[in-house]
Amino acid sequence: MASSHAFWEDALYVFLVVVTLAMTALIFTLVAVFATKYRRRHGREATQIEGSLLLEIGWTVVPLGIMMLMFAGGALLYFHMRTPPRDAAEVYVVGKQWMWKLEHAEGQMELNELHVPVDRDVKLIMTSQDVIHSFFVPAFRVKMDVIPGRYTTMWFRPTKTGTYHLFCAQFCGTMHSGMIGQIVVMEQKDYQAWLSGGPVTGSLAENGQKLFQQFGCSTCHRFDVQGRGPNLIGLFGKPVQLQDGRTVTADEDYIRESIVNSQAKIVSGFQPIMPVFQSQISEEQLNALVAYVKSLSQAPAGQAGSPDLKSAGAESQSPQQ
Amino acid sequence: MATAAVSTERKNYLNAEYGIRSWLFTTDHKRIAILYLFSITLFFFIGGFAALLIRLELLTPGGDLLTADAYNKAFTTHGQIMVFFFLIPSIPAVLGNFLIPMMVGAKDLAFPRINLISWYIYIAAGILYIHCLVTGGVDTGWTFYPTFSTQFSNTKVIEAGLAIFISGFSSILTGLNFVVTIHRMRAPGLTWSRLPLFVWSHYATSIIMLLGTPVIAITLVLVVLERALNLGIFDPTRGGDPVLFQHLFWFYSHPAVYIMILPSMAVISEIVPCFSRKRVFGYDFVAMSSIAIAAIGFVVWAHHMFVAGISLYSAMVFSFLSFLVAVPSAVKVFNWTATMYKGSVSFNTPMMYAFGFIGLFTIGGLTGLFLATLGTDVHLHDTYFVIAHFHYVMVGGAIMGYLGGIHFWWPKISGRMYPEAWGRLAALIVFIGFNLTFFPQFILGYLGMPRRYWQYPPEYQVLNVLSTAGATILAVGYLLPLVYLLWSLRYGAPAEDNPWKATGLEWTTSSPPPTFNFDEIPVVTEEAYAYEKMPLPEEVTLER
Amino acid sequence: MSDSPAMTDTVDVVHHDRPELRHHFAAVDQQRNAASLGMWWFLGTEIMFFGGMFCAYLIYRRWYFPEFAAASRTLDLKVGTFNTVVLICSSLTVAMSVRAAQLGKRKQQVWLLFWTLVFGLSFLGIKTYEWGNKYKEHHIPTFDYNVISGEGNIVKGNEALLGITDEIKNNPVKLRQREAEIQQHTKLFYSLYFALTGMHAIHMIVGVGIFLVISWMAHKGRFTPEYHTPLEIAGLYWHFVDIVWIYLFPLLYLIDRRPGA
Amino acid sequence: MSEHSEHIVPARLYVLIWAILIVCTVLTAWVATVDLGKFNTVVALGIATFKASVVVLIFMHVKYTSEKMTKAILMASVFWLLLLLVLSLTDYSSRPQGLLIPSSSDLVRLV
Repeated sequence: MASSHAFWEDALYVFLVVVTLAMTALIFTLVAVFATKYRRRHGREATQIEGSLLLEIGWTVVPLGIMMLMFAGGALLYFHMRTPPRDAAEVYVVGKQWMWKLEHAEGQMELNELHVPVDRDVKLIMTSQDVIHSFFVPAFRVKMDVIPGRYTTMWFRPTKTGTYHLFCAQFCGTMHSGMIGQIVVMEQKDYQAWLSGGPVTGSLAENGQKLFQQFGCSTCHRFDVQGRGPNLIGLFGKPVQLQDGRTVTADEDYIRESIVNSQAKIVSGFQPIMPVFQSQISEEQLNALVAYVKSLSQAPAGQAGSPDLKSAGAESQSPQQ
Repeated sequence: MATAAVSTERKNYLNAEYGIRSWLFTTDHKRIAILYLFSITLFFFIGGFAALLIRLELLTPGGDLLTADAYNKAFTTHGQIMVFFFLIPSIPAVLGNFLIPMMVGAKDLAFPRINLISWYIYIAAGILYIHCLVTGGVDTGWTFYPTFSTQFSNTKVIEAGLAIFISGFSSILTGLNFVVTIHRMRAPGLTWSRLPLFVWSHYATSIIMLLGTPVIAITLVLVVLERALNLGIFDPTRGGDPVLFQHLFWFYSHPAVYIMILPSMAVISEIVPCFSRKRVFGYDFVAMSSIAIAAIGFVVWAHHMFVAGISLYSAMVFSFLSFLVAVPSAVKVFNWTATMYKGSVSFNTPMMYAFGFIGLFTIGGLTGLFLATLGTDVHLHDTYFVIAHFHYVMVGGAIMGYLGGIHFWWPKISGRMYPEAWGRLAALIVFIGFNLTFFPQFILGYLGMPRRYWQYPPEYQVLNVLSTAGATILAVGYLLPLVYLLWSLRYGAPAEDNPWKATGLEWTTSSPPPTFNFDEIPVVTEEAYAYEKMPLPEEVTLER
Repeated sequence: MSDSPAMTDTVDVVHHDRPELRHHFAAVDQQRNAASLGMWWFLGTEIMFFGGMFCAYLIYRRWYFPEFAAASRTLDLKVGTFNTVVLICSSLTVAMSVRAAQLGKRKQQVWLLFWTLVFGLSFLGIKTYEWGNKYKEHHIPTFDYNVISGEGNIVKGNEALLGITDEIKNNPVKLRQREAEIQQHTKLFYSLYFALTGMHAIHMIVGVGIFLVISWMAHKGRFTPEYHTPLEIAGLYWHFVDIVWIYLFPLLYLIDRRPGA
Repeated sequence: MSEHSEHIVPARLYVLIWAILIVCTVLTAWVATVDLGKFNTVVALGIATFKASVVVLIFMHVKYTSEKMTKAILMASVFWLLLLLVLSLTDYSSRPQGLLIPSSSDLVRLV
């Protein structure tokens, strides 16, 4: 029972299981008994029975009555689950192929991971950037589709600390099964400590590396295998062959333009699928990203890859085969 | 085994004409049924192969066998082929086509040429789908949900959508033919209350085909147009609503479940009385429950959308209506069970499948209640629980009924008896394999494993291994009938006209029947299932 | 369910002398009734076929009423009304030609069918003209679609309806945002307009094809007072297509034509 | 039960119906330009339904047919269409306003 919903959900579930077992046992027993007791024997004929109105009414009304109980219980619980309490802590969720981006009301950003305090109502306000996803935490017994262009909400109240699975339950493309993460339920004081971890500090390039993951750049611009976007290692300062035949040098301006207005110069051999980040990214963030991309080329070849790769590559969702 | 007294020289629909043209241009409903039998069997094994790939991939938590894209295409192919190219045409187009004219005492369906056209439409759709498959396939899942299908998938959505669009017309025309035949072609004296329950169920199925299929047809057209012309009808960033697609899709696709299961119930309603030597218990209720399922089945669709962002109020309405549709299904199960009471039950292969059907459909139906109940559906939706539930209905239900029916009418279709011992063995293997495959999936679902996952957390592995093991057993169970039924065509004992001593007009003609079914149009003077007047079949009377 | 006994009782009356009777029917009446019932069920299917699009139309019209109304005003009311009249005339000639067949008037029948084809083709011609205008106005989605400037500007004159107040007009950011919305939401209207009228036109083209065959059969004298089932069921189809248009006309052309509203 | 039992409608009735349909068409086009408030749509659909009924009853002979199935099929199809429309509307008419389509600018913050 990791959430307040889970108890009622399981209670309802057990009720349904009991009814199902009883009914299944009844039917199986009847079939088995009739099939053996009335199996074909020499000299005994079947007794013709047309039917019985009383029985028909009985096995129409009784199941209906039991099912109305299920309906009532399910509807009550559902109503409860769809009505978030007013004072719940709010977390904004954006689903995106194939990651979860979460932002606390206090401003903390998280990726594929959500830290929440125990025994506190949490309300998620969710939307998607591309296709329909579904935010599913099995341990909390909650699930809600995340739909582009509108908000859906869900809420839960964790009752036990621990780490729980977060799944995407609505098929969303190639790495649907990689769109997973975890919900970390912490004691109140641990949570406060985590919150006050404060904004990330570090060098510009390090911040850029974090942004590179946050914005999901690393899903396409991969370092380990050929992704849907060009590999950025060693890119800076090199000439780039464009689709329209031109060649440009990968300087700061080029990198900046490729982020802000990604459709302007398409690298030969790639599809124009990168989103336009204009007005969605601050100047500081841009600077950090450019610094990071530069850093991918500056370090000596041998090292440049490995440390960066590890962290950036690990985020890229596909558990390596 | 009684020696068949049938003269081998007698003209029947199989030896009336020879040559490929006599098959491809036939308008004989029985020959068209055979054409369907071959084509859907082909599709069954293509879809089954995809299922095998899925189960093998899921043997391990990592993505070891297939790439993610290949896996996504595999389950999409499995779903689309099994639903649109196997289950929906299976019993109606094979057994329905073969039997309905005979059961109503007619020489053919009302529109024999349209019947042939509908097979060609099916084949055209099938070829287009296979072309789509070999040139790249499609990865949207069988449900085609936008905005993935309309904007983000890089696969052949348009081609697959068109293939399914085309196959819909085959379904519509088949339904049209059945409805008109049942209304207009009944033999003298065959009133509605004397119709076999097989015909009643197919009548209900046909109504769904007629009134549901056009909606998915137009919905797929909209998806194709949206994808090709970038219209924005289902794109929320341009004012459209992706949930509208789900409404339109499930308006057909939920009733489509009843297109699959009602014909199977039709078969069971014939088999159980025959092997219990008894009139069916509560004929009127079984007949009317088919119609009730067809009607109520249309107003429950949004139970597929309880967490898809529909309104609270709407979810409650649809949950309530979903419970109503469970009642007629329960009525049927109770009546079949009661039919055996004080009967004279024998354990021939068709009856084995009927037992299997009743058991598995009971579980499948009852687990449906978990998904109709709003509170539990939130957790179980889109998990393996749903997969297990609908496989219990569509495989445990529909395919059990289909195999039972094929065995039951095999003597009539082929004029040969299948080997009984092999038949029982296969039925047993299918039952065991099926339960081993799908029962663990109920637990997986409750534990939270989402559907359509290429990789999964390692704690789910044990149950997945069980499921894959079951699937291999199931595969053997499905291959066995293919082998011994083909064997029986040549080596099986010649069948009598009525080997089961069953009631029904189809058993009054010869096996296999002549081209126009009856030498003389029969006149019906009594109700269906008058088993008190039938003698016992010879073979089984000697037991004990 | 009570229709059956009367029907089936007639089955044993056999007319072997009727050339149009197909082998598997016992009587001509049975064959005719089967054909007619089949066509009626098919029309039921057709209702649901258009129904899916009507459902989408209904929902988006509720959501984006101003945009739908403004876009609807760009359809030519006079041409639309005239086209409706043309289609109604074709329905009359179909009904009359069935009557002529019932009375055995072959020449009249052929002439009426000829006029049906003329009306049907005129309808399609006028429709093509209307679509052509939409193309010139850039109102066809994805083909240079533009409703906020140029020839096809639908904002001009509809400011009140579209909620473009002076406040919005004077705020370039808000104006641009509103215009983008108008551009997108009217596109939904036009998408559904072309889907619905296009699907209707496809049905018309199929109908014209059917009636070409029917006319040829009538010309050959195939239809007699005793047997004219093909003409009759083709007529049912034609009337149904007419009825679809009878609904499309107010739903697409007349969303809101009130002056000054 | 011979095939001559089918009803032959007088030509004058056909022409009368045709005239009514034309009048209704012109009427519906004209009345749309009159401000009736909410009732414009009701009137337009009312006239359309009247026209459709006349076509079904007279031109399609439903009024004269002894066949009950024709009417049953018609009613069933229209009823099914209404099921689709009405039950879809149970969702759309009761979605909370805030959950309709937010304008795209609201989402920018998140993206």
